[in-house]
Amino acid sequence: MSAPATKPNDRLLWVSLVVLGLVGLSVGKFFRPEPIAEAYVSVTTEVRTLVEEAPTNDGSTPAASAAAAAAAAPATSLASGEAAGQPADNTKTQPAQPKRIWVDADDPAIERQLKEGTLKRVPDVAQAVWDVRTPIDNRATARAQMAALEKEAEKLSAPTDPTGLTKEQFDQREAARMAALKVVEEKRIVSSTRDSLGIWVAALLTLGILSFLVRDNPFYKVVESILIGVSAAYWMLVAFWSTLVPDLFAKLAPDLVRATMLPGLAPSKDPTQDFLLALIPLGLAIMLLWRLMPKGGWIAVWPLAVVIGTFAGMRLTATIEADFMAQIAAAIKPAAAFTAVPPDEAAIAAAQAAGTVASPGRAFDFGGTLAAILGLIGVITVLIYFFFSLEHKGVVGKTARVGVWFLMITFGAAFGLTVMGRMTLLIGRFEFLFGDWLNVAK
Amino acid sequence: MQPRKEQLPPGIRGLLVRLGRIDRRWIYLAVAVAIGVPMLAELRLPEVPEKKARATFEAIESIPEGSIVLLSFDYDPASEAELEPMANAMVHHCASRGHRIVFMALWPLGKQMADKTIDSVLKYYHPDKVEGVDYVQLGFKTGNEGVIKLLANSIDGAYTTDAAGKAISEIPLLANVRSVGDFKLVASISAGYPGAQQWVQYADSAMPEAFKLIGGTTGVQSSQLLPYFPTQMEGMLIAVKGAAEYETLVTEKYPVTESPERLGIGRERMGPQLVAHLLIIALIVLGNISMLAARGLKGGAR
Amino acid sequence: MLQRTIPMLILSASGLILILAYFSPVTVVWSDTVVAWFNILAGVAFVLGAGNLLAVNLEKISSRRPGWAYAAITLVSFGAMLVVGLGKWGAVPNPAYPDVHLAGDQDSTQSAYGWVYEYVLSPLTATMFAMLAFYVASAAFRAFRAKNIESILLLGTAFIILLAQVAAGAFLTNWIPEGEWYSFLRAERLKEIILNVFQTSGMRAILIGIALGTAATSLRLILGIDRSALSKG
Amino acid sequence: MALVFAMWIGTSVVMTDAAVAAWVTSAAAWVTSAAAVVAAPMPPAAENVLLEDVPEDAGGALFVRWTTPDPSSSAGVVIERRSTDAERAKDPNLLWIEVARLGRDAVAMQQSVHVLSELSNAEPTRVRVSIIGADGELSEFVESEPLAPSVTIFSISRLPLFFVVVVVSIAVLGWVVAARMGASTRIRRIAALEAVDEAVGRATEMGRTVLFVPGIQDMNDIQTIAGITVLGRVAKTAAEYDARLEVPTCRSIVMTAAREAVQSAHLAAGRPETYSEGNINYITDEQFGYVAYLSGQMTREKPAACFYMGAFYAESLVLAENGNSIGAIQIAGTAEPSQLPFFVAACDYTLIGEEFFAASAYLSGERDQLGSIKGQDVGKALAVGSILVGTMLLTVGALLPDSVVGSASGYIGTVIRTFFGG
Repeated sequence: MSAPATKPNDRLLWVSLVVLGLVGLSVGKFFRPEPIAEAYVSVTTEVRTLVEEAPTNDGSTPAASAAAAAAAAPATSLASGEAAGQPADNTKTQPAQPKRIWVDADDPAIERQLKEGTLKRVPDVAQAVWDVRTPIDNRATARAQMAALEKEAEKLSAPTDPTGLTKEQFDQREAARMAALKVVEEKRIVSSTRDSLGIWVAALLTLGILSFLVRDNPFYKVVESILIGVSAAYWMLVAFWSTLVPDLFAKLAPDLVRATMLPGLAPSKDPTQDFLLALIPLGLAIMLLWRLMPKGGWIAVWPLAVVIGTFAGMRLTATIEADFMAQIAAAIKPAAAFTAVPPDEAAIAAAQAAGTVASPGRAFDFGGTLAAILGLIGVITVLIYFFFSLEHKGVVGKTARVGVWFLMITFGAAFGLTVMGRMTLLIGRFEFLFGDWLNVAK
Repeated sequence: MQPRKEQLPPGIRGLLVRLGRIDRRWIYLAVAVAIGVPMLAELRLPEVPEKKARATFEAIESIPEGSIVLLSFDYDPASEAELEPMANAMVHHCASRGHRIVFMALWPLGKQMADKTIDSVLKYYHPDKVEGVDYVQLGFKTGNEGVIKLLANSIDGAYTTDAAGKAISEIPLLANVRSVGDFKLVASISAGYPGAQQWVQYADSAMPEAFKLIGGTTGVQSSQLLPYFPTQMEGMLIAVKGAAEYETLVTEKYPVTESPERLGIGRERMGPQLVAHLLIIALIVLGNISMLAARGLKGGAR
Repeated sequence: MLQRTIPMLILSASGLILILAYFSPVTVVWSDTVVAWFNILAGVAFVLGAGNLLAVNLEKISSRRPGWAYAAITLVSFGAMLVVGLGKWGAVPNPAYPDVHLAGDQDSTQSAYGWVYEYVLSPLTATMFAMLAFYVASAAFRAFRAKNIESILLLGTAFIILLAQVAAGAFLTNWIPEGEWYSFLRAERLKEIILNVFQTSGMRAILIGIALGTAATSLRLILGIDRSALSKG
Repeated sequence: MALVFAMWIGTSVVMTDAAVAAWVTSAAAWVTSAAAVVAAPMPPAAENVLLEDVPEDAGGALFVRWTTPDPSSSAGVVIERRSTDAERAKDPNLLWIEVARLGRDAVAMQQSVHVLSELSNAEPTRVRVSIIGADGELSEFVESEPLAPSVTIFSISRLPLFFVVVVVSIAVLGWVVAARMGASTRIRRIAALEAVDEAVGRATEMGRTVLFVPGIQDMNDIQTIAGITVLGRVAKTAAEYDARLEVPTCRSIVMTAAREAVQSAHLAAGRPETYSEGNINYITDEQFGYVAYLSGQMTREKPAACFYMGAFYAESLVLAENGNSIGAIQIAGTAEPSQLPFFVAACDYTLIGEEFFAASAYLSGERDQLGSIKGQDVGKALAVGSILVGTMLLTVGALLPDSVVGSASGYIGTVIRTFFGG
């Protein structure tokens, strides 16, 4: 590949940057002698059992939903009556064979259901041991959590003091303690090579982009190429998983999709209609892709026409309602402002005489009025500036000029407001470089 | 007639003029220093909440405890640094107030953003909250404002399952939520299109009285959202400044004991901001001085 | 006919339908359907994009154009990401349906896809965005020169807002007492005034203009006055 | 008798496990209360249960309203609806279907309301409501009058919008017709548009390329469409000057449209042979991937003229600063208010908001399109007029609050504002 010939002063710049970096790093390490780019994950071990629900008399499968809820969340989701309170029409769906799902064996809700018989264990299927890994983005937090876990375990490992407790009270507490201890022991926090490596990669890529500020260079070109390739693929994947699968494939071949990709997919009320409706976008898409064919590429204009037409229609009403009309309405307000002031003695006396309560007087609010008038002038003059039929000469020209002034103030303000956001972004990246990667800052 | 500039010794003026044409890479270096040094020095400043932050806080306080609120994460990692602080504070606020939270995203990467906040705030400070009952993560849906239009008619029109692939009909929290109108409050934390503006256009204008709308925005968005506050948007948080103020309000009322820094990111980031802003102000001044000097060279300011 | 008139008719028809649908609750579901269609269309259109991406880069490589190696890098990263993403490599099984591999969740960094997202894509995009911090500075330095009234207003406002945005503004103007006629000079008050009086009105007018522009453009398209969008027609 | 009543509840409810539970508990409650009168008392039944149509919808939905006599002792509410004939045809003893079982917050206030959806519009719906007591026992059911959801064909609340849409449309159409009849279509000069030819020409002289960026949104954004139409004109000029025009796009569909536009521009310029698809490419949907490519490309290719026409976000300043650093003529046009400041500050020419939409029409030079621009002005006149009049009336109202004139004009002003949705 052709690396650009770097001019000497550039080489100087490069060297000085690298030297600066190394010096800064070593200084930072002198104060925070902790390893670079360390990442932690918390691992929770769960024992899961395969269960299937016993079919209920009307074929509704509330247990399935309840169990699914339990699999995703702790028991309380069942304890609260809401889980059971599904609208009836949702429970009318009749599955072909009883649904089989893996559930957390230690979940009391599941245990209850196993007792009740709404769920039953699938025979001769061994229990599976699961590791649920959740990355901890902040290393300080990781340490804190580690410490907390140790303290917890320590506390729980001490047996309950039996004094002043009846037998069963004591047993209850002991049981609770053992349960809690089990939970604590199931959770551990370990350092993750995968994520540590990731931090290194991310840091190098970050530096690659920043190097563009010095000049265009091979390092940047490489990073740029990676970014383009990965992001293009990423967006195609997003479209595939979050649109094509649920909104197209799921309609065209629901059973296949449910079997392969979306087991949780709810059965449609009218599969045939969904299928037919899904054919239309499919047809449009094929027309669009027809461009790849040697002949008849013009057909691709038809879907374009649909897209442009529909969204032109949508935008027309939406923008007139939410911007045109709403903004006009917001602009219509009195150009004179008053502030309420307590009624004076005379008024109060008069009111008391009449046996009523004195209404508060009001004072002319100069600032408010001025603001209102300025606001009015602003809106009008800027609108005048936008008039296309009128050449910017004479009175119109002068008014439009005032309009331009308002525009400039508007833009200046927007610019000023933006700086903070932009700086924040850089701060975020620096926090990553200095904190997550080099570990010389919090 | 000689302009006053002529009194300036030519050497200095030449310097000033050259300053005006300085290689922009020196400016870049200055920015890097202005951000990096105070950050490493951990410079902190107090924050005084302004009207918009207070309005936001009040909006969430005013709705009855246990209301269902919709938080739409309409941003991606590119704006994370700016919007994460307010997202964290808002989730902590809603959870502490006892509201039930529905998370969704109009930006594809918004889901990951929401997940991050759920892990670092909701699950961390509120371990008692149960997924499906106290909160639910609907995830991302393509379609920009189209999704909002769908939600305005019916939830299941837009989402058939939640992010975990669980059917909407099986989620207790959503059992009685028919459309976006059934939320007491909708907050869009947005970095652009689609975002708070689309929520105003397609949800709020469709049913203005149904719910309160809050817009958490980046600085650049704020200017075009300001006209919507407070009539169409009851609350508004602008960039890290707004987040820092809001953080102050939230943590005053609902303080957290361990690792409070997660609800202090905004305030933490205001220190480097100060220096950076001063730098830019200095740059503007320098630029103009050198321009005047240059005019002086060319003989008088026109 | 097929290339010119019919697309025009399709455009107008679909436009009018959508306009009417907005006024009738009965037809509101139509607009929703159409929105859903577009998303699918856009999703499938990625085939075009991918095709073009491959074509361009392969051409660069085969013809050994300068920088062809970078094209190769693009292709490799593209292909790799696509494969792991479609196959959900290392995805965390769905607790309820662990035996259905594709139902797994690949957002966490345990899956290849999630890892690439977390440690390649998001740092890259975030950094690219963060470059703006530098560009904002250089733009302010270069463009904010007081050449005429307009530019003076532009940079003056930016100047005040910049001060008011941070503690510096308060520090400089806190000596001004509250409740006096001149206390509007306090930085935070000035900022409020600029934002609520000047910027709000300016923005309002801009929005009204944009709304009209959008509406008129939509009309031009729907009525077939502006056909350049369907250039073939 | 009590037991019988309980049995009746049980059978009449659809057999969800919830209903079964309800049946068991209530049955138990009844048995005990039958045996020993001092058991958990049945909570007071709901009062004035009534159905109400959800206004301005496509039907299928009804409000259920009821009052809870004693919220403090109520844990929730069960709502059941009478099964439709079709449902009874399927299952004869399916009389009532539980449609909602709401928690405490549904009965927290005395006046409560709940929305029922997916109802039949043809057949009147009947519901009954039962309060759940603190201990989970059900009160007696209270039935509502039957009501069928009504379908709204035209939503009255959007009448003002309809009116405005019609006015704007007529204004635009009217001017188009007028233009055809020969009315003047003179439009004020827009500097940015007059600079287009100059910029392309300069690129040709310097033998450098022209870069056109159609924004980062898809074809469903009107701005992108406007950008593409401008591209058509730029491409035509480029074809005439025989300058090389590069159009990297952020969306596949935009790439397709851009190719259409450029190709037909070459045809129009009579140079179909000079058109090459290779200059119009899809890069990536990722905003910043796209920007990374553009920044690199600009510093390497050094285009002499850069056009940014479409929907732009954060990338605006990146592009403008890079373009400036390579000394290109930059012409921007966008309707993203948030990005205008950066384009205005860093570009040579900027089309501000509405100007950008006018541009495509302006550049086309067709009488029809120029006419439609004048139509926009009518809309602005409407805006200016209503704002001025409304403000004036409200001001008078505010100044003379006690006089008839004042209150009258204040009232009219408010009416105008409400018309626009304020």
